Amino acid sequence: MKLIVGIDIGNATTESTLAQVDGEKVQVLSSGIVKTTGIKGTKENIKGVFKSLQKALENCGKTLEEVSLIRINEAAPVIGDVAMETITETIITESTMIGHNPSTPGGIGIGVGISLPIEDIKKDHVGVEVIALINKDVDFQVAARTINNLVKMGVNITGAIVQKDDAVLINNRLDRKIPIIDEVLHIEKVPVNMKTAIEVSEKGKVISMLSNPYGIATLFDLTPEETKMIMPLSRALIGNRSAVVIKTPKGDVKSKIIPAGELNITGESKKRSVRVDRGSKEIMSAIKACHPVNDIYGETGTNAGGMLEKVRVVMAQLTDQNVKNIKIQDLLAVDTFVPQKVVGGMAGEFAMENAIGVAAMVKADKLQMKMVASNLEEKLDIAVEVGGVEAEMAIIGSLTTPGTTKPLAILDMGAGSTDASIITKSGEISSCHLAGAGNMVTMLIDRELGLGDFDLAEDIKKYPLAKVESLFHIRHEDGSVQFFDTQLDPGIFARIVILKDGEMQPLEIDGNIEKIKNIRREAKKKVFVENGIRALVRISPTSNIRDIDYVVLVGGSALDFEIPQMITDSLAHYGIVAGRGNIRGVEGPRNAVATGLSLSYREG
Amino acid sequence: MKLIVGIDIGNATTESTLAQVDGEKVQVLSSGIVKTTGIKGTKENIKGVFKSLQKALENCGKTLEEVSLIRINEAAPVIGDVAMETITETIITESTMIGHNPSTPGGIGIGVGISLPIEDIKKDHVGVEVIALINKDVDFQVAARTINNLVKMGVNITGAIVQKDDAVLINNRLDRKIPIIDEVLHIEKVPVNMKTAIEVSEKGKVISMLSNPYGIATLFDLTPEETKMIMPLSRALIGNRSAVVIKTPKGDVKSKIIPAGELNITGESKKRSVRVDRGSKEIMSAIKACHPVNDIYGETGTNAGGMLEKVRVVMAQLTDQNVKNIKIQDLLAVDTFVPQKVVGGMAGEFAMENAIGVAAMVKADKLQMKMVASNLEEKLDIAVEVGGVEAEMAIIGSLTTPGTTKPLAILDMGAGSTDASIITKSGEISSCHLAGAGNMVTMLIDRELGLGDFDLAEDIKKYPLAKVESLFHIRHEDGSVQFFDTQLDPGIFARIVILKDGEMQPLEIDGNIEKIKNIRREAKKKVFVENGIRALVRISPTSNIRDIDYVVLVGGSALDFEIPQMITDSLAHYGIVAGRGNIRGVEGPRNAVATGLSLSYREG
Amino acid sequence: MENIAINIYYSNSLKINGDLEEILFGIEEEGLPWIVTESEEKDSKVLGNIASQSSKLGVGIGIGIDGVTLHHDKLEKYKPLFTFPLSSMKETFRMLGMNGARLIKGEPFVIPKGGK
Amino acid sequence: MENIAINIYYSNSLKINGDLEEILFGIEEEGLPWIVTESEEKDSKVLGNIASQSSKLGVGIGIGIDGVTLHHDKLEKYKPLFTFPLSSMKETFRMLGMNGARLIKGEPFVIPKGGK
Ligand SMILES: Nc1ncnc2c1ncn2[C@@H]1O[C@H](COP(=O)(O)OP(=O)(O)O)[C@@H](O)[C@H]1O
Ligand SMILES: Nc1ncnc2c1ncn2[C@@H]1O[C@H](COP(=O)(O)OP(=O)(O)O)[C@@H](O)[C@H]1O
Ligand SMILES: [Mg+2]
Ligand SMILES: [Mg+2]
Repeated sequence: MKLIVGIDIGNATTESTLAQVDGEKVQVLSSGIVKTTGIKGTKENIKGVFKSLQKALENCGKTLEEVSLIRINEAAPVIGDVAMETITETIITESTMIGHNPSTPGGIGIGVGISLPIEDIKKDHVGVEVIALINKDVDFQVAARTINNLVKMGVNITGAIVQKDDAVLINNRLDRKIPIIDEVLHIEKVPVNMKTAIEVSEKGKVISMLSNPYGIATLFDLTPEETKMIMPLSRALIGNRSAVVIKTPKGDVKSKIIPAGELNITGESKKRSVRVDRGSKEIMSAIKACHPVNDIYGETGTNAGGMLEKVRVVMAQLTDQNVKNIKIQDLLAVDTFVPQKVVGGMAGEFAMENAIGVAAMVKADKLQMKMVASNLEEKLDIAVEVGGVEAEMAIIGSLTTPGTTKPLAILDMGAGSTDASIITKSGEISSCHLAGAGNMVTMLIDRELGLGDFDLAEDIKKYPLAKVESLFHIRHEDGSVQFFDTQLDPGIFARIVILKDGEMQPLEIDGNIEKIKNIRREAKKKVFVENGIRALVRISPTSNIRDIDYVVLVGGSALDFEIPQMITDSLAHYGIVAGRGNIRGVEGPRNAVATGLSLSYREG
Repeated sequence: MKLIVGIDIGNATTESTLAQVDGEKVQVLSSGIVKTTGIKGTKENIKGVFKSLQKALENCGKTLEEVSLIRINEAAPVIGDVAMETITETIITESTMIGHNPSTPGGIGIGVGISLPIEDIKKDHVGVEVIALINKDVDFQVAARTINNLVKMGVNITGAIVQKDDAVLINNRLDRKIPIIDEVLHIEKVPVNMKTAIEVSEKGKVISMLSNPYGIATLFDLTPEETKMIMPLSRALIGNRSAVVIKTPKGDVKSKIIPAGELNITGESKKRSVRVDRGSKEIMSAIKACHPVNDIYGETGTNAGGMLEKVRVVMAQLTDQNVKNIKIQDLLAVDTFVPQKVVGGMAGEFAMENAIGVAAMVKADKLQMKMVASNLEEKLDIAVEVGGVEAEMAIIGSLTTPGTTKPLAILDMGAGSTDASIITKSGEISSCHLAGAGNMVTMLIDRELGLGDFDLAEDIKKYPLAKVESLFHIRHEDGSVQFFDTQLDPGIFARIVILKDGEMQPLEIDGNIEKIKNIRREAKKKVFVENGIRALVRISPTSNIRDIDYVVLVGGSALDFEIPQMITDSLAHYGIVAGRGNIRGVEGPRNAVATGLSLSYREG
Repeated sequence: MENIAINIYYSNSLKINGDLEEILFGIEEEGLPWIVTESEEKDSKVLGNIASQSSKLGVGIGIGIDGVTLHHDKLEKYKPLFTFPLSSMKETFRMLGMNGARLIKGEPFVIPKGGK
Repeated sequence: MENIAINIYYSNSLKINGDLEEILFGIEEEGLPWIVTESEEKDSKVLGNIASQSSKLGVGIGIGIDGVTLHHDKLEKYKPLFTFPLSSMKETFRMLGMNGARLIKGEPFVIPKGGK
């Protein structure tokens, strides 16, 4: 009878499994989990290993002295990184449109006229249709009085553009109501003396005239050629509640495609080049065609080149290698939309631009687990051995999930990569490593919501949302309501919050819960459903995914409250039983490798 | 100088355009629109024609006596119909699961035990884990007292299944809390003396154990083979807040694929067969391959056969022809999910089943417009002529939209079919008729929401939504709020309503606005974006959609508040200017054919 | 400070037991707390009005000698949301309580038969 | 029946003009009505409390000799949602009015600087 412990040093967590060995019989007693200290495969890991072991010992009341052997994993030498580039850009040259949605515009309807600062509208304009420009120095009462007087004089004021948040106030004081757009920050950029059209729709509706090219053509008497020119403009206004279009001689709105460059994929036997702006589908099929991939380069001087170069530099630093030796051996590309400020906008408009997100997987040198082992042995004065390859140990551990049997595949969904392995009926194990996992999901959420805050995006990924509907209650994302005895912080009133460990963390995002939930769920699907299928096709002995019967999901991302169910659902189409692992019937998707390390121990 | 009128008798509306002719000069004076009376192409139309003409006359102060000529359209002899069939079915044999979501379950967590009616739990069960079944005759106070006593006696009550809505009440009175599922209508169907697991999750979260096949395997000690069997069961429970799984010897949940049969497409030169359950993509590519299509048949004795037979019978009745002469010349297939009651469910569970919706287009005999013309002449004592082919007239009318020029294509989006025509620079016109338009969208909304009410679905299609958030205010689907001076009807409190002509029409649908909005928008995209592209490819002289510059959207469905913008957006990818028509700069997308009929008049 | 709850005011010539207790059960099953207060007042509408005014959630129930009411503090005194006679069925009282809770939770009412 | 509005109670030793009028403008721009009532009371918290209690929307503003408050009928009397001194900037008063309306509309507050 002796006590051994399997320890799995992962990128994120260090897990251990304490077991009692009695001849052939290995019986697990307890487990421990802590954050990994330092980069995986370095001396810094030892602190974490010690703490993790300590936890396992505590959990079953044993002491360090009783342990006679530590088995650590031979880590898969792969690391991943993520990047994203936009491939379209909306540019307004000379001001021709204001596409923003002030929360309180004034009036309803369409107004067309010549743009003029309110102080410049005079007798000369009697009989002329005029859109008044009202800057922040003009008090709204003065503005309303002036407009009323001008209208009495015979000037046909058909609308107004206002810098401050005064639209309703002005409109309420007008004898004849007009559509008014307010909160136009850069009103000084609005061209003067130009034909201008304003549209404000009812609450709950969207504009229909200015978002239609023929609507603009009607209002401005455009020729067919001119109508063609304003097409991107009307398109950019689709879905707005209010908008302004101004016709200037050279004004234009362009939806420019940024030359994103090419990806050059060198496979063992094939080479392919693919333009990044052709989208993820083409990129992924080129990568599939080149399998197995030796390296992927981006065209130098382009966004694609820059993106992959960045990955390469980070990887070189992390693994302490020369940049030239870093080879990208898998890449996951995903199409997305990201909000970008419109260049030349007058009211801080944003446009949703096309973008491509990539995750890259790099094979590093063999990690120095032997070194870690001897270091550890020295420190603890206990025998330490490198017990087995990570992929094999994970399979052995996963097979302790109730309801599984050989042949079995596992998907280890971590932060940087999705690793898959398979064990055949006769016990042969093979595995592969794919780019793209938890960090990729987090990046997509971060960028699609325009947060610029990885940690916040990580929380949005992991926790459900709620809306603070009053000072005393919230509504969960499933529609259920929860009340509080004490008043909630006014700072979170009417905000969407993340429910993290009993706390409410507000998001500074306008819009509704469903939109954020959708982005969150789509990001998870784009990465893990895609990668799950990619991985299984690659490791299936027949290359046919349908020939796999059981799939167990393990790793940190298998803890997610949605991802395992998405994979269960998508693999069901292929007749596969897939679900979150439950190592030894108690650990959930954690501890597979550590369990494998202790269970695979054989005396002698 | 004389007065003429163009009248367009459509399936849904009869539109007229009154014009004054002075030599070469035709000047439009006014227009009229009324509902079509009777089926298009029959004598019954005359009443509508008269009313429509009357309106136009009123609008410009002229009298019937002044009119010297009526020009009516030569109608395109096409009619369409829609149908839908589910292709999967969820069946529970012997009760094995309860997958419903009572709004107020009790407790939180997982409980496993033997199912027993509460009145049958005895001393014998001391030490045994038991799930209590509580039917509606047992008062909740009695139930709670009984459970407390049993637990004191040593019976391990781990959960309860309750017929009435009493879960919270019972749980609040228990000394030891347990998960409780209530509102199980058919509690008598729950098998007794079987191993049962209950899971209830926190507010705002979903179950994770019973929706995972390995979770069920863990709770029930299943073999890998048994785990494979319960796969559809765990999948059906994904997304629930609560669930029950019961292991019975022969119990099973099957997600059966209904043999939907084949569609046999006979083209002029090619033939294709395609299985309906392979989905819309394969069906549509088979139809494309067979173009031009002579007829489409469904395999007799299958759902596909029945579906097309139904269409054929309706069309035969409408056009007064023999069923055998009805040829289906185009078909639009769309994949969808529809809610269906689960066969064998115990709590009225619904499952989302795969379904295929089809619209079919049938060429009828040439419609009897000549007959209508002579009838009309007799009645009104005014000269009546058939003025021109509908497609050509529509183009001539559409060209009055500001910003358009030849070459121009139009999409006439009606109720039954989407008709496209194109005029080249030199003035040649060609056209095509595709299955699928407004009625198809309405059917998809109707079925996906499980309404069974075409008129209600039609309203959901046409009007924006809002949620009644208190007795005094509503929130529009764009998030804006509207207050009311007087209390709103309690019957619409907390309901989603359609805002139709200033009235609030409540929907009897649970769930949130976003879900309904999504279904509405997806239905519109599936039909009109798909058909728009299909139609343009077909009429493009080069078969390349990019060679079309201008597209004008007309017809009833172009009035929609979303469809034109969806098409504008999707065709922008091909560099096409597309938007809702604005006939003569004033009519919007209406009156194209009638305008064409009067403008194309030439004296002599 | 008073607690967050649906307030129930009842006439002191009545007792809250038997079928009337179902009102409390309806609120409880929906997951909300209630506070019961005895009053000299006999009119159910007035009782409901006082109850709702004093409720932190703005919802009150009045049980008077003329019947029961579900009231909201933004409604006029003599126009409660629902009114039922004391002779109503047990199920009606349960639903009245449920609806009080649903008014707060923003969930559609179960519309009981026989009310007005 | 009183009207649907944000109620504003102010001390009769003050006049609602100049910068204080901005409170009304803030409410108006957000699309809600207000009702102004003069009172003997001088304390802004008490005024805010009375105002909110009497508002059909449950939101009141108190303008006292010690400052201005935004109050809600479900808050404790001496714990209004926001409090500002009478010496605040014009913009602050406008925002106070806007926030009163937003509290009702369920839209996030513009958080004015200098309040507590
Ligand atoms: N509760 C959770 N829900 C969702 N994702 C999680 C959760 N916990 C950890 N993760 C994700 O798991 C990933 C880390 O997985 P892990 O297996 O620990 O990493 P590695 O294998 O790279 O060491 C991260 O992307 C993290 O966001
Ligand atoms: N305001 C509207 N919004 C959306 N759809 C509409 C609107 N008005 C009519 N429709 C749709 O237009 C279709 C009828 O179009 P119409 O051109 O009148 O038919 P047809 O050409 O078949 O006579 C119907 O499907 C109807 O639902
Ligand atoms: Mg404003
Ligand atoms: Mg319940």
